[in-house]
Amino acid sequence: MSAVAEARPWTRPQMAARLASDIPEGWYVNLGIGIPTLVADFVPTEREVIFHSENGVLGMGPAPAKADLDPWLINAGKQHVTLRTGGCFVHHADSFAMIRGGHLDLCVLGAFEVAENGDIANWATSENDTAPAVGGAMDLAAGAKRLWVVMEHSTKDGRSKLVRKCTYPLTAPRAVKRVYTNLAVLEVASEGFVVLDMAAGLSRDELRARTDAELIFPA
Amino acid sequence: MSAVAEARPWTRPQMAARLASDIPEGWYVNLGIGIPTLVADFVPTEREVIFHSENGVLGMGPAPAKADLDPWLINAGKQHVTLRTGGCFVHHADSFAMIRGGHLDLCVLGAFEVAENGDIANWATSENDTAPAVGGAMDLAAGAKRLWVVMEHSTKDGRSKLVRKCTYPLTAPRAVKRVYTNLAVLEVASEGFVVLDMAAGLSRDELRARTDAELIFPA
Amino acid sequence: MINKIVQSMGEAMAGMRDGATILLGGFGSVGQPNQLVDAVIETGARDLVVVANNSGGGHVGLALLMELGRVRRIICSFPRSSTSTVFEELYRAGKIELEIVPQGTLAERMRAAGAGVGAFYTPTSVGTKLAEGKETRVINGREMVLEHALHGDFALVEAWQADRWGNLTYRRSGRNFNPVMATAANVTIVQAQHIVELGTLDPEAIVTPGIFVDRVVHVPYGDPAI
Amino acid sequence: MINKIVQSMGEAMAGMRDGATILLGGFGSVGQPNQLVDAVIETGARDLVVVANNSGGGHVGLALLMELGRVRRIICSFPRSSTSTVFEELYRAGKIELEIVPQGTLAERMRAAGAGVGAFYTPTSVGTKLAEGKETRVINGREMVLEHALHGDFALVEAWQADRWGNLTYRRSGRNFNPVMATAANVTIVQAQHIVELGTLDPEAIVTPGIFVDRVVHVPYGDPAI
Repeated sequence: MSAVAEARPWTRPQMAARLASDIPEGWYVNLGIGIPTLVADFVPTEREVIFHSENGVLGMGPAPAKADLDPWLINAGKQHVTLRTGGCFVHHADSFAMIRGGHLDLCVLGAFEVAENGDIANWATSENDTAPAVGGAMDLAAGAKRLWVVMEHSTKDGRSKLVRKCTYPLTAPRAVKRVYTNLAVLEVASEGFVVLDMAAGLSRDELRARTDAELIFPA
Repeated sequence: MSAVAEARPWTRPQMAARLASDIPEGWYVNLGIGIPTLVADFVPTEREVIFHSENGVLGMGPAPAKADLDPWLINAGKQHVTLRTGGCFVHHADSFAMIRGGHLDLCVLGAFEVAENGDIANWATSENDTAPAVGGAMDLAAGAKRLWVVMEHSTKDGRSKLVRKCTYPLTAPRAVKRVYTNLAVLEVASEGFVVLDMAAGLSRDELRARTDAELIFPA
Repeated sequence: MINKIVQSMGEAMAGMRDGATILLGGFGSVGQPNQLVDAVIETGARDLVVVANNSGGGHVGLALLMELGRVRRIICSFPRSSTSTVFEELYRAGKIELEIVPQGTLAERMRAAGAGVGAFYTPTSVGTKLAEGKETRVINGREMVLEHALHGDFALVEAWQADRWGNLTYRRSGRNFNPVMATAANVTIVQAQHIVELGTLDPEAIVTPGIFVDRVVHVPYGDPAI
Repeated sequence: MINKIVQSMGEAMAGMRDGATILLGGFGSVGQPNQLVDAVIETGARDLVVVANNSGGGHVGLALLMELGRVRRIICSFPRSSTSTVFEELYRAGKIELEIVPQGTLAERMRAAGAGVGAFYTPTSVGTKLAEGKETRVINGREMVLEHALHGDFALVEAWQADRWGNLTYRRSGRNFNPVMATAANVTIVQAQHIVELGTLDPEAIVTPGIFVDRVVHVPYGDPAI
């Protein structure tokens, strides 16, 4: 663990910024609750990326200034938001038609675990969670063209959230394409996680030590 | 046949008017092509009946005066129509959601044959009709809360169009609730056609002679 | 003259009964027909099945209906929030049944009900415990799960504008589940902020055509709480 | 800056290819993207599958495309009209395949494709020869037939207004199949009567959100023929 201390893990805003830099203009993107929500802050306004919210908002803009707050306009996280010029409103069935129909270029979610085969678990913390809240997570994970996960590399008690096999109930099997953590950016490939990028000062062995899954380093 | 000559069969406008008198205010109604289209003319404007057309027009009004014709507004029969105050436009999937979802109180269609169990045949004139045109007939017959048929009692060559069993390909089984012909108004009941009304001067025996199906005359 | 506007909550609630399935619009603080829920409480109906995205918050609306012991079962996608304590206590005490449905599947099941579709195959929830025991089949190379139409006896809807034919518009994210639920119930009851003359609403911009609406009551409650 | 407006029919048709399935909007004389069909003719693509409500009329648009021998198969609800002689001759001569689909099932199959629903059960056509050989099941006491999603490689759409994000409105009964088809194709190409500035269209009244649209070409052809 001490070796990792020398490394400089990315902060949450840095993780969000790193992910945001990979979103090209013109994509339709749904951002989940938590770190994913931060991503929008790092897409420069001149790069037009169209954000979708499950509750029927397409073309969502940033949080309003207090004085401009519209009580009729919230996102799926129940936060007040704005609508960009060119945005529009649809009902829930049409909103999820966009999701399920594969019209979103990207969905970004947080997760409890991501497995090396792309399985994601992000909605229930145990099989015995009696009243788990799924919301739109399963629709998004199954429906978007790409699913990227942004999350801490490890749990608070130090267990890797990148795993060989998920232990928590799945949100969707084989759905994740890419993972952004505080330590690395990883692509899900047929043989395991391919490391695309690492936090400064982190060695391959250190990353392996922190990761409970197969890691592949491109030549 | 000579006995029938003494009877006074209803004209097409009379058939349409007779049917129209049975439509209460507030019903949502789809009228098929042919005699059914005439029905709208006999609903007084002060009795609000809302006409639906498959191509996404709800609240259809009568044909426009030549000078007021709107080239952008047609009905399912490809005729130019008007929109009543309070009407609206929807797309085809939503329009047929209204039909299939049982939201129309009534659909009125023409038919080649209606069987005593309510089967209707109105879209193809033989099993060998190679390119028959079904349009929205099957959706309407299966979807509306009530299906009434308005048609001549007999074919041009004198065969009854009310039959024990349809010989033409079905549009929908057990769908018709009521039939308005030039000779009678009949309700489809489990035991056969119940005669609700007859053209003036027509005897029960004459109607029986003209009908190739079970007829029941209420006491 | 068609007039779906009713003058009292009593008229709006006609036919409400024990055991009814109620579709309840709204998402978060927006588009919630809270005054109609209060009216349901007034009717005394119990043993209700409620379909809503959430399981209520605080001690008002759906949460109050549950607190009064009137809800037998809730069908929702997200029964957890910082203020959903009423539901959570009832659920832990075994006093309420819960069916969790993914949010998009919930919307689509009601859309199917409104559109006369009996059931449909969706990729959502395949391979998860929410698909356990459900029929699946591979369509076009993709495994899908069979989901059935979800009908209501009543839908409670919050709209922005309504006319006497029951044509409706919504306000921004107040739209949410409301137009979908309006199509999926035997009786659709609307509380509208504004009652407008027939002909006021643009025929190209009516979101819920009156064919889906049975009763409208004027409830100009103003803006949702922030 | 997102800009889906293209300046030429050539750009609009990029990727058009032999064997493509084309969803073709329009109903009767209204909402027909005839100029886009002319552009398809220009590409030379053949062996096409066309999904449309009708089978074309006269010797223009779809009828011309068929007359040129470029359509292998047509999927439609109503292949007969007083002016559909081109189709009828080709069909009698065995030079074109036909799949008849009830109009509502046709719309719903494309809606399903756009919404990611693989297949659905509908009561339409049960007990008729159009359901022969199809799987059926009884749902809620009613027999229903299984129908599959119908995807297009391209959708050709006629709209009234469009902005650079591809948001669309339609004009009266010009709406018809257009918004449904726009959701159901890999590439949706729009001919719009009016190109408007972003922000001109009311966010509450956009019928096709730009997410479903790939390319827009300005075709101010005026009113449909009467």
